[in-house]
Amino acid sequence: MNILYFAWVREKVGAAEETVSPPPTVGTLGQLIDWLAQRSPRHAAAFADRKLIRAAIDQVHSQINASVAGAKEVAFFPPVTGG
Amino acid sequence: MNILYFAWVREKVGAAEETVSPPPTVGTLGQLIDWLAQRSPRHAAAFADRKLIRAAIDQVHSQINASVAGAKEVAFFPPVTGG
Amino acid sequence: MTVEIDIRVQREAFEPGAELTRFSLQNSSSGAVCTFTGQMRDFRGPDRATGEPITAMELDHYPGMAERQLAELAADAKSRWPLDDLCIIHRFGKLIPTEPIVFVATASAHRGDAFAAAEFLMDWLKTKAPFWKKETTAKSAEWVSEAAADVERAQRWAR
Amino acid sequence: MTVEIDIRVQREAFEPGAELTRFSLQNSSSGAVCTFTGQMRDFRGPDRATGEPITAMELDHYPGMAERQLAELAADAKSRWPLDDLCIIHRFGKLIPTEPIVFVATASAHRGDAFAAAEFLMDWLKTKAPFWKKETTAKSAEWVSEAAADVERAQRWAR
Repeated sequence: MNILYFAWVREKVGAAEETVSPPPTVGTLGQLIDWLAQRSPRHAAAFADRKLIRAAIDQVHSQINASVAGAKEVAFFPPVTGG
Repeated sequence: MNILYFAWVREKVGAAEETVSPPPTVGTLGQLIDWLAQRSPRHAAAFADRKLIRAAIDQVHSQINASVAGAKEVAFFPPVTGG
Repeated sequence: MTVEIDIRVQREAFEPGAELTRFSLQNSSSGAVCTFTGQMRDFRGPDRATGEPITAMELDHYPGMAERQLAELAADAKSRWPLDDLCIIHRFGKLIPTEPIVFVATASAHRGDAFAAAEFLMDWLKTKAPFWKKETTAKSAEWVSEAAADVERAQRWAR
Repeated sequence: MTVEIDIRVQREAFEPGAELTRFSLQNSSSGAVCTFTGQMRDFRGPDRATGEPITAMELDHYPGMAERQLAELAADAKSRWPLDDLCIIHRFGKLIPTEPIVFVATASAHRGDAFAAAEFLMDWLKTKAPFWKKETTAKSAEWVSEAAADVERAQRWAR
């Protein structure tokens, strides 16, 4: 599973992209965040305030309880501020 | 008093402009219309349907009961259709 | 920011893109720029499929009052929304189909204000500015009637 | 009328006036053309007088998803209003103050539809398109926070 980070989430994690293989217990976006947050102190810092985190599964905006089963690309980022 | 006509009001009257001296009994726009309508059959035809006539006194949109006392320029025209 | 409001009532054709270039350079520190261009329709009737082709148009106007009325609308818009600038261009005389008739541009710090002011200007202009369209088709030349929809839209801004 | 919707996510600067020229020629038989240009602000804070000058901006984006999201917004707009055409341009990368960031254009037979669709595109783009602004001032470089006003505006279009 390919994980992408954008904006300050990327800066806090210290990487734009990483490939991970979460265990079968990781079924939802929320569980994926819990699992990623344990990977390093930087990950923990990036995911510290969950209210500020938005996510997309395979390039589609997704809610915290969405299933990540079969997802190829999951992205985490702050609320968008374009336009 | 200078009278101006625009669009189909001008075409029906057959003139873009005329200078008139209405009698003192002509106090309002409505009375001015009544008086003008008697000037010729073309005037009568132009003012036949009062609901379709709009007016401006000295270049300001005005209602039928507005006073024309002291007016220098009174214009008659259909509802506007620009833009 | 400009002190003078740019209002033009003109016989000559204009190019909306060139106007936007000028307007946005002139207001480059405004976060939001909105424009509206009214182009001459090439049919009359409810839609192009069933409508009658229009070959030409004559736009009658009331010189003096037209400029004055547009200036009043512009001042009214500036009193309602915090605008950095605005521009109104309206043609008169003979037009051919697809030519731009009217152009409004608004510049503001916020897009909501830029959009609202541009829409307001168009709605009020449609019911207050002294211009009259006469459309020529293969069969006839007719003065355009007031559109009930325009009157309704304009009433949204009454206060 | 065009079949393909013109959506561009690009690093290069663009010129809104040139885009309007192209768009209005391409849709010359549409009666109504509306455009919105978002220009980079040169201050941060509530207003220019009290705000801090911005010297530069970096626009991060999610390549692939950005194009996809804008295409979805465009299709949504076309399903809500009878549009002849629309165009969306959004920049990413480094920008300097006063440069255009985003441009939308809509063409329709009626101005109400052109205005509404352009405003809808901007409102939804602001809360759905994956772009993130980082503003640099003399003191710091900070990621811009989500604006509550943008969230509220976007909710007007929920259905």
